[in-house]
Amino acid sequence: MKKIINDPANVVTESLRGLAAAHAELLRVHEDPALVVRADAPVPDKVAVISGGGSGHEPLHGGFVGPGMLDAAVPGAVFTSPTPDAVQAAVAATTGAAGALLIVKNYTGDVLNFETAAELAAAEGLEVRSVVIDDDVAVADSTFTAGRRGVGGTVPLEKITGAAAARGASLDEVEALARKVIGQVRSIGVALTAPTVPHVGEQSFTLGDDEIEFGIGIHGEPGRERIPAEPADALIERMVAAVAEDLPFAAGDRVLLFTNSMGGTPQLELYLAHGIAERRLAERGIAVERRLVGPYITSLEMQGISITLLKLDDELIDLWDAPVNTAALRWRS
Amino acid sequence: MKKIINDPANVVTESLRGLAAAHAELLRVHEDPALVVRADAPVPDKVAVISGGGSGHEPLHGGFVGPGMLDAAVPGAVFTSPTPDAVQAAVAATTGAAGALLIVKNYTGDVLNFETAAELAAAEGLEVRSVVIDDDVAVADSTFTAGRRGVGGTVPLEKITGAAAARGASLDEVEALARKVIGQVRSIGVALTAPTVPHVGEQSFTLGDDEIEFGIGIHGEPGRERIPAEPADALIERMVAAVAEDLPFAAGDRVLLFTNSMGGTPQLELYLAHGIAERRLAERGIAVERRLVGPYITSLEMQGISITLLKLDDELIDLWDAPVNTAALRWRS
Amino acid sequence: MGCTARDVAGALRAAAAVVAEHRDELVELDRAIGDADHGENLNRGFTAVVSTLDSGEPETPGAVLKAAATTLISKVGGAAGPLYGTAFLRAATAVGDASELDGAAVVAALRAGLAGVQARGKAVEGDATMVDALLPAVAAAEEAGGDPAAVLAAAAAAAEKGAESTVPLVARKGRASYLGERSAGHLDPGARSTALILRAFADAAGAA
Amino acid sequence: MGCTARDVAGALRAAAAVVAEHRDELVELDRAIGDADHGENLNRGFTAVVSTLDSGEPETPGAVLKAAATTLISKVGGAAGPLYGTAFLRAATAVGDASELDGAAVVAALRAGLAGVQARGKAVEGDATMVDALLPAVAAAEEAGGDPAAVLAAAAAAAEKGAESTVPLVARKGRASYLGERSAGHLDPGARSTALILRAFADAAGAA
Ligand SMILES: Nc1ncnc2c1ncn2[C@@H]1O[C@H](COP(=O)(O)OP(=O)(O)O)[C@@H](O)[C@H]1O
Ligand SMILES: Nc1ncnc2c1ncn2[C@@H]1O[C@H](COP(=O)(O)OP(=O)(O)O)[C@@H](O)[C@H]1O
Ligand SMILES: [Mg+2]
Ligand SMILES: [Mg+2]
Ligand SMILES: [Mg+2]
Ligand SMILES: [Mg+2]
Repeated sequence: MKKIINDPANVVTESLRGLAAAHAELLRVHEDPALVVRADAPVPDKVAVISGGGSGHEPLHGGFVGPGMLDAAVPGAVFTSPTPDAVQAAVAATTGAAGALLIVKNYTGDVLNFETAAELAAAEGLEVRSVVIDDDVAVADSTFTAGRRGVGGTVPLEKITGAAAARGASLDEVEALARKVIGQVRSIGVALTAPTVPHVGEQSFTLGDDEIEFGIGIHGEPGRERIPAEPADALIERMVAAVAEDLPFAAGDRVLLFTNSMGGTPQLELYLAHGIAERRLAERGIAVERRLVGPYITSLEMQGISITLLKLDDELIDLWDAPVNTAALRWRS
Repeated sequence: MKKIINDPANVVTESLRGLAAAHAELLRVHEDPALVVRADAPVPDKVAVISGGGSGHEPLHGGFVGPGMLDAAVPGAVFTSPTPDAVQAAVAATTGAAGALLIVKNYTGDVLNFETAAELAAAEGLEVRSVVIDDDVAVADSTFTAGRRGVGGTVPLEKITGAAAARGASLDEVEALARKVIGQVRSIGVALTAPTVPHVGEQSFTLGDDEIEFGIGIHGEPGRERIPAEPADALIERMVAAVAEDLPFAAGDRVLLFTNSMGGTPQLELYLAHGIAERRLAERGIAVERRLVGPYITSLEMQGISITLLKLDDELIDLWDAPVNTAALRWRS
Repeated sequence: MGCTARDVAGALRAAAAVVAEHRDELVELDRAIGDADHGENLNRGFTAVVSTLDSGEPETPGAVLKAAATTLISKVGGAAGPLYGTAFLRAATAVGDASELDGAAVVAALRAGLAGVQARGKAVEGDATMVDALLPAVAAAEEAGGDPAAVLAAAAAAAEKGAESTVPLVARKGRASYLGERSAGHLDPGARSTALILRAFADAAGAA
Repeated sequence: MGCTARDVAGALRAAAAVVAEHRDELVELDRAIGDADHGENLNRGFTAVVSTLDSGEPETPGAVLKAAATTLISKVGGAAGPLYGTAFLRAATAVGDASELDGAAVVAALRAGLAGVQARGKAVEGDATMVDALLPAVAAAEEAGGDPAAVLAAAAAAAEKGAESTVPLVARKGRASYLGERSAGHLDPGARSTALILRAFADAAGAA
């Protein structure tokens, strides 16, 4: 393993220091427990929108802290969900009478730790709700299992709920909106290489030079299926089909297309993939009305991409377009 | 080689299609010759700011096309400077009576091709100037050689000249400003892994698991020196020292610190590196007044970072802070 | 012979040593079907438990278990943190403020721990989780009876067999479930850590 | 015997075939000390030259050389594009509108090409560039005299030796110069391609 780090045990803390130094006008960080909080928190009379999860997916979530998006992010150790006391500290730092919405990606660890935190917060008289995002079509959906993972859909979910909260929506409204987004967003990911977790020091899985992990998550866990490497046209069609046929997205639907780099894929390839996805959706009569292209929910240095589709309507478009000012997403502000 | 591409010969064109689809409100692309041009070009009475170079460094330069930065970008084949006719087409698409400034990174190919283009443009009665940026302290500076490469300093150079042009500065003023920036910006890069050029199919160089290329460029050419891998603290100190001692930057200087990912380095490591650089500069009494952290001038999927310092004054800070609205850099707009 | 607070703390220290020793193995098991952090997470947590104990051992077995529980909850993270944390918390509640635990109390603590894990994680036998180690451990402990050492020895042996039983299973809970059929053929890391911890407890109780 | 436009076009087609054949070798040489594109760039350019010729061969040697020059300039990019492009452009100007080139005209064309490369690139002998192949080639061509085939054969042989001479040199121009001392021990890709192209010209002239 070769990484630009000192002691693997301190990677998250040291990285947060750099984040704080780089974006002092947007956010503050706290080291123990690790937190990223809006510089102007708590924002009076506003529903706090809080998310978190294991580190290694940057800019998710700390890069989305700021006006129009998150009030706080709670970074766990690399690929490890944060503990309840950290989540609870984020709630305490940001939440007033308007309450807080916790955005939780569907992993057993995240769900359990955030659940406990919500109980702790409720015990202190704060109104805290949580929603669980589970948009990964690679995983079979079933109540007998852990269910689908939360992946790319988390980014538009945080943007849209953050925008509603910024406009003064109530906790009921923000929660309902979040559930609406979760109901109509779907994603799929692929990996060309594996990430290396600093405290492990070896790649999370090994892929041959002619193999792709199809249906990969964001934690270096192997994907659903290993397929032979194939040209971009075929691979993107396979991804678009998996996502579009799941909800399903149909001709006439208006969508946000989010083409995400898993970290190590160069922009040259990412935009190439995005262009193909646009054409494949056009062929299906699905209207791409908004797009996001970049590394927004990553898996360390893993090469690969994910494709997320969110069904849009005027309300969601309006909230997507609303001003946002964070380290990683910024417009109209 | 495993990449999300179809035919390696079409990578640039296909990627431009995705860029155009993703950012139609900002830019248009032309395929042959390959160009990226502001959607509203030509902007009347404004000096056009144009740059270009080999592809594979995205978001440089196409991601910087838009209000407040570049009027056009000219992408060559991967790691290959574009041809004069392409540059000339970019000039034709963007340049009016106010003239154009060409921002050229100091590589023999770029210099020769842009030089020829400027001659062609002049022959058509357009007023075109060029500046050559050569900020890489890894290369010995000498008039008997090709001189220093243009690397990270290109990004603030394009931002600042673009801002001046947007405010209506004359070609003389924009050119003088560009030369001022070039005179006080310095960079150094390191690589932990090598990039793989699509048409080559193999890594540009091979590094052992305990080796780092110090003084790397952005084209997969080997660095100046191969050093043993070392902890981030030591590596960043080595980089900061190389840059700070070159100009030199001294106690009391105000600077922009630009911590750049070469493409494959995860944000977790990048911010960690940035945090260390901030501390090292503080120890030297150098005041970091502005910062930029992210993958802005890359070398495909190469893992590594570069550190750029630009000496600031009130004029440069004001221009740095001015509104910019491009795919990759966006604020106050 | 009953277990004092001292004994329980000693057993936890023994478990911490075993977890440290097997950190890499647990990481490796988790790397195959998960995200390669189980050994790191538990090791961070049990190291913190030792620190907690070092800074003052509580006076009853229940209080020691509760201190371990809250430390694990705030230091482990991931799925294992809340699950192990809940197990120790429920075990603490089950033993109340008794100053010594006899075999029956240990059985009750184990039973409460299992109930806590299942309440939180909703896993049943055969889902390929730590439940597949803990559930047979509790059954064996109940059946064995006797003093704490005997109870824990039976639990540890059953947990080891139970952990092995996860190998052929297709995971239905936890991160391994994302792999579907590809999860079969692997030892579940949480089941393995449960067996390791119970063995450490049994050895500590036997030596006491 | 002189070279007609037809012969010059044939020589360029022969050069294109040689460049295609050696594409990977040139990429490999450039990978070692540069950016691994020289073979790809030249191959793209000479493939385009063949297309240009296919769509109608100009009627004089000078016009053929000029068509090649503009095609190379607009298709090769990098350092080699303007350098080879300028070389062919200057060569075209040197031969004027003669309908056949004798040996002296070929020498003049080579001399003009070298002057063009040096005017653009500012490299002198020993900088480890294509100049190290072209400069001795011109000298040998001048000394040899005779018909085009003889002139080109001398030029090609000298270029091959000249290219080899770059191996021990520390590059002072082009991308390899960034390596400093590390550039020594490598054959310069542009010098190698110059030798290959001149050899293709010589063979074509010899066979004509
Ligand atoms: N729902 C569940 N019920 C019981 N045990 C579970 C459940 N989910 C996961 N586990 C256990 O947790 C272990 C993984 O722990 P760990 O790797 O620390 O957490 P994470 O999966 O969040 O990375 C699994 O091997 C399994 O034994
Ligand atoms: N200033 C120069 N003068 C003469 N030849 C040069 C000069 N700079 C570079 N070259 C030649 O160009 C070759 C590299 O061409 P190529 O790889 O196509 O361009 P680039 O270096 O832009 O990638 C070198 O091997 C060298 O022979
Ligand atoms: Mg985990
Ligand atoms: Mg090149
Ligand atoms: Mg795990
Ligand atoms: Mg080259």
